[in-house]
Amino acid sequence: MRTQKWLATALFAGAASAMVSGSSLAGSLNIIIEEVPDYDVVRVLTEKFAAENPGIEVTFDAMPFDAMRDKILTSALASSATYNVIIVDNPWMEEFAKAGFLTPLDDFIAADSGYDFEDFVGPLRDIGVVEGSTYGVPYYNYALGLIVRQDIFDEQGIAVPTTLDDYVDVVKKLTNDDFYGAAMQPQKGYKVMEEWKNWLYATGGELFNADGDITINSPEAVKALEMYIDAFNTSAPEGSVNWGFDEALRAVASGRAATMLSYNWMLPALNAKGGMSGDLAGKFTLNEVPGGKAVLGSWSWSIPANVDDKDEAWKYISWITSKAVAKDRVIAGGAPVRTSIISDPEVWEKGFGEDYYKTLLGILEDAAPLSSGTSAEELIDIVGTELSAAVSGQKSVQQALDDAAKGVERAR
Amino acid sequence: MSGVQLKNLRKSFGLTEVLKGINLTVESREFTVLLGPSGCGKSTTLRMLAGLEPVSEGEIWIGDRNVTDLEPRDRNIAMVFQNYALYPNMTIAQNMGFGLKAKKMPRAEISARVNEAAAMLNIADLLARRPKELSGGQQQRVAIGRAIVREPNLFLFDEPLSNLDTKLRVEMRTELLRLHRSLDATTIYVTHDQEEAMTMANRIVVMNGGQIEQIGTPSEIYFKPNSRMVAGFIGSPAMNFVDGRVGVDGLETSIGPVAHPTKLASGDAVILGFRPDDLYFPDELTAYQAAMSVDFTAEFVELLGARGIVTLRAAGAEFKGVFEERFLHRFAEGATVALALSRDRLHLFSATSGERVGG
Amino acid sequence: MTAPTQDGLLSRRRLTLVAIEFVVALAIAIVLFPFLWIFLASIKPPELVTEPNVWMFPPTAANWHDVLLESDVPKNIINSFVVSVATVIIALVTGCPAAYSFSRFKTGSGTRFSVLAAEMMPPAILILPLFLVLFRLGLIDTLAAVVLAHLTFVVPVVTWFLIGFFDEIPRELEEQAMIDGYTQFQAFYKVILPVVRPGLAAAAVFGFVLSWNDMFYALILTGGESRTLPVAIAGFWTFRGIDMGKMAVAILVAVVPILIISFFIQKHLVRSLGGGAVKF
Amino acid sequence: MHLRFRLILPLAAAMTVIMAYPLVFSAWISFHDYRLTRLQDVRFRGVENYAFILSDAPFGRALVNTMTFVAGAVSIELVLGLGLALLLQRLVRFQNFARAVLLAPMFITPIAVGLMFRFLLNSELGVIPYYLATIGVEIAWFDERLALFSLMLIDAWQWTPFMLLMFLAGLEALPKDPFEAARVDGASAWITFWNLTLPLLRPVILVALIIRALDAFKVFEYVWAITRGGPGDATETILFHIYKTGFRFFRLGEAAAMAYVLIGILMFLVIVLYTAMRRR
Repeated sequence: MRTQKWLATALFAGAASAMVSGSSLAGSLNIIIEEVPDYDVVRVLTEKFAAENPGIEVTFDAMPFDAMRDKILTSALASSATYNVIIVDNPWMEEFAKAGFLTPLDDFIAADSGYDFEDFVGPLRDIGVVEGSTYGVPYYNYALGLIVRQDIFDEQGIAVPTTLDDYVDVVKKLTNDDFYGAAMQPQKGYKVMEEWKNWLYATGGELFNADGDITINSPEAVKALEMYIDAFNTSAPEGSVNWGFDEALRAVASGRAATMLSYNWMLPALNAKGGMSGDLAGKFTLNEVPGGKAVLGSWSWSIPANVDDKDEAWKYISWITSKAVAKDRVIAGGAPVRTSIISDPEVWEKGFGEDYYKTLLGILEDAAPLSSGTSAEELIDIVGTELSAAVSGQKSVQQALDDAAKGVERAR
Repeated sequence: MSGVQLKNLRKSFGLTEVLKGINLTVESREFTVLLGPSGCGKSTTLRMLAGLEPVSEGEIWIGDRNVTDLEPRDRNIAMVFQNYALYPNMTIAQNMGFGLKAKKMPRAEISARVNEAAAMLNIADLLARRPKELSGGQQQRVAIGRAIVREPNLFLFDEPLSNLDTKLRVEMRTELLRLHRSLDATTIYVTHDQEEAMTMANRIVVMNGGQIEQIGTPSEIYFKPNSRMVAGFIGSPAMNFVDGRVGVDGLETSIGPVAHPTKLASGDAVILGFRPDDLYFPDELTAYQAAMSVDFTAEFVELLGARGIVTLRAAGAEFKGVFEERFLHRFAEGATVALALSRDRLHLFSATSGERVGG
Repeated sequence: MTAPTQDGLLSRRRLTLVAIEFVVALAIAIVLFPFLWIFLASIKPPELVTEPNVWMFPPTAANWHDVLLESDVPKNIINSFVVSVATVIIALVTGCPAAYSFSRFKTGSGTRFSVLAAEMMPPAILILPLFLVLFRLGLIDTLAAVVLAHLTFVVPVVTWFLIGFFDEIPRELEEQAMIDGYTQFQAFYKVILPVVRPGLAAAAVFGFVLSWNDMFYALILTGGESRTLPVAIAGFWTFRGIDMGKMAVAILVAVVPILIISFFIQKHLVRSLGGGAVKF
Repeated sequence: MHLRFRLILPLAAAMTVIMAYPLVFSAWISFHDYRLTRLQDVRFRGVENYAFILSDAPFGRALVNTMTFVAGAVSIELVLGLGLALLLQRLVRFQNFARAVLLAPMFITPIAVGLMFRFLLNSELGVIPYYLATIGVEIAWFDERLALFSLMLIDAWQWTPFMLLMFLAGLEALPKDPFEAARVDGASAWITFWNLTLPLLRPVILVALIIRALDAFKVFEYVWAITRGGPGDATETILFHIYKTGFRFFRLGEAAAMAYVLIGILMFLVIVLYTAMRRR
């Protein structure tokens, strides 16, 4: 099997092939990680791990999201991994697992008595499972929730909508000359897909049916997209057809919009005193997305297949995801993934309050990943491009979804 | 000092042959000028001598050394370029000493030699300056000074005066000659300016179309041009030419018969040439000297000062004559003037080959 | 009689000048405005960053403090600097002799053009194999990898500029040096190189800027310790939103040194480019 | 070996390593189903990759977008650059200052420029639309109709200075005599411009055009930072498309084939421009 690979690499300069890259030294862990606030929490906590394990030196290679995918790939292709511990975004899980890049963790989990794998929220746990083997354990979630300006809803005596039809009505009602019902993120690719798929769930659609057939152009999907476009045209800021997460967030934070579908953990940031929302801090609440079922994103800890000392890598992963450390992490501001932590009154008290965590648990338990399969990354782009074309009026809804179905068929 | 020998030198650029076999011997201490119209190959010859241009065929000898394949630096020559080629980033002193530095000469000696040459050329006060602060004439002196300090076997000059104005050019000419005399160096000098060639050279090599037309002293070149080309090229205003044919008794030309002996067979086409200075009033010549007399119509006069150039017409063709100022009143516009040609001042060339066939 | 006419002429001239100054001032404003805005963003309190119409506010130094003292940005700057300098040096060392050769030996008419054409190669086509090779060599995530990648576009540009500069130098200069007793190579580095120094500087500045600005290669080839400044700037755009204030600081930090350099060299740049590089 | 070739040797060696080899390897990849996640299963596909991308609508759209972008951006830059250069030349006061400021944008890393304008032009949060709105102009800079044009404007903000630099240099190097002759002949500024300045600058203009056009084909950072190719396919540019195919989806075979198609187009463009240049 490897001969093909070497055949390909035979084209490399002779001198080049003699050199082997990036082998990690025993006793050192090199971890690739995305540069987000959760990383700041992990970095600080890890100092404790280092103190407990003087023989293991932990270093982080933190980087922006866009740089991670090919870095992980490079490391995975090497004869010996550059990174002993990696984090894997949920669309990549199946792709990487099937490419043979990842180590099955089942035996490690089984051997770890106090670990309590079942404690991780089900949908998050499932992301790490590919064809019956577990390749990743949850790091943090980015499930979507409905973030609203509670003060406005209260003022106008409107209940936070729980169905999609209600939601569209409400955002229309809230929209006036310089205020918008919804800050949306119809940017091409990941962003629009991440948002619209919540609408798709709400109309009862999915990308694939139980048999694995493509249902992207099903009547449910058409309805979801039509409603999405309707809401966008009537209730989203003008000229926001290219907005992503940042712009939507800033529009809400600066008091220009009443609602947004966004990551659940944005709520604390929005409500933080002296933060981005200034005087509006404290006026935001998190709710389940209309229709109930939310798009789930998550990062998982994994061990690359080409790591020499997997025990050491697991030692770190099991430590950072253990109940005790996970609690510290969540209290310090990390996005929770364990049921016991989310339900822990101590966490409520030291964190962001009972309501937030209860809503979060509700969201997490009824959520499904954005995309799956070996070409999930590409699928998101294909569908996301067509959605954006439909939202911006370049294609009809049916045309866009048909094209999306065609594209996905080819990419599979 | 050593002489120079070019043996059957040829040069081609691609398929174009620009030098078609040059044979030339330059004696030691001689001042030789390569003269010719642009494109005649004179500069190429010089550059080959310097080693800047590879030789396609033939040999170059400097003294008793065959230098054909030597690099310029191994030939011990000095060259002065038309645009002076001073190193803009160095001072004048550094410019002049640069060649000596290449020979690893001690610094003190370099500076001594530079000072000596600078004094000789009156540029001692410029030594600390840079080239762009100097006038054209001063730059010229520096370029020459740079050649002198090298004490080379051979001086090469590539049209060194053509970037100077007329007055400076005449001054530098004299200065170069004086220098040549005091240095007593073998010099090869390329120019297209015949006045420079005539005044400076011990010997002139007239080149044309990649070949040597004639080698001779200035007076040989002027008075006995080997070919119609040389005859036409040397002298200002240029020599007058008339087409003719060898007759039974002398020549028959479009401006009349000429009593002139020739060794050519009767009926051969010839070209008769005479210089503008060699037109005489009939009473100035004896009957024997006068080869012919022609009635010219005067057209106009250009006064040069002591002399004037007269444009004349005869048999439909235009001729130039040069006369002293006191005679010019005779050439009022439209006047008919009879002028005679002197037998010993005629030049006769074959119409087919252009070679000199008598005169 | 002539006085009014002259006055009229003068005032017309003055009017033209005022018009020119106005247009240039407008252009300057368009260029400077984003910088001003970025600077304001860097000292705005976080809740005001999204307010377009706020010009007066209590400034905060938090972003500057965080970026300069508590982030990797200073290290990123050093990385960028090392990469750019190394790239330029290698480009000059390889490009200079070649440019001289192209210029002096009249290498085919299309050569200088193909040198330029090499610069057009889409990075996308080079990055795939380069990535794989560098990966084999164990050079991914090293500055050396970025230097190697940057050479692909810096070398052609530098070489091409230099060809123009060498063309401008009279041939006689090195011929003189050769007659003065130097080999052609000595003539090249003792006489021609010093003369072409302004050109070298201009080409170096160009190469430096190209390398300094690149994000595409650096994004793919660097990580962690080896990250360059553009990648770091892009890094302020995370999944949790762009940290505008900090990004603003990073942008200013990236731009200011280059602006200072450009301020001092622009005159020479214009002059030396005019000397040769802008001709074929 | 002749000095001529010895001088080229370092460049040739460098170019072989950093360009020739990657090009050959890329060519090989373009005929295979070469996926980074399936290296154990690389299959020969013949020209299938080429056949596919040539019939692939998104790729075609990316090509068209890119060419539109290049043509638009470079034209704007040409006109603005030439205009500013002529104005600057006639500026009496502050010439150095104006020149330094106006040349500055080209020294800024494009990713910073992209992120900067993303927010400056943001329809709700940006300062430019805010003030435009106060005078009644509502422009959605990044909607499907304007997005590509907005990217052109951003490109023009950053790269007009390059044109300006080239033209300032070109104007500086122009002979003075013909212009004095034109003044003596009483030619108007307009006539002088069309009949003297423009023809004399032609070589410089062509060089500047070529460099800018080839560079504009590589547009990546603005797309990456602002639109990600959207809305729909409206700003999907070729380099971004190739980057996505190769480095997001790991389909190196198709990415390499796309890059080769792009090279073919660029070659064509370069040859056309080169011929235009030689005909002068």
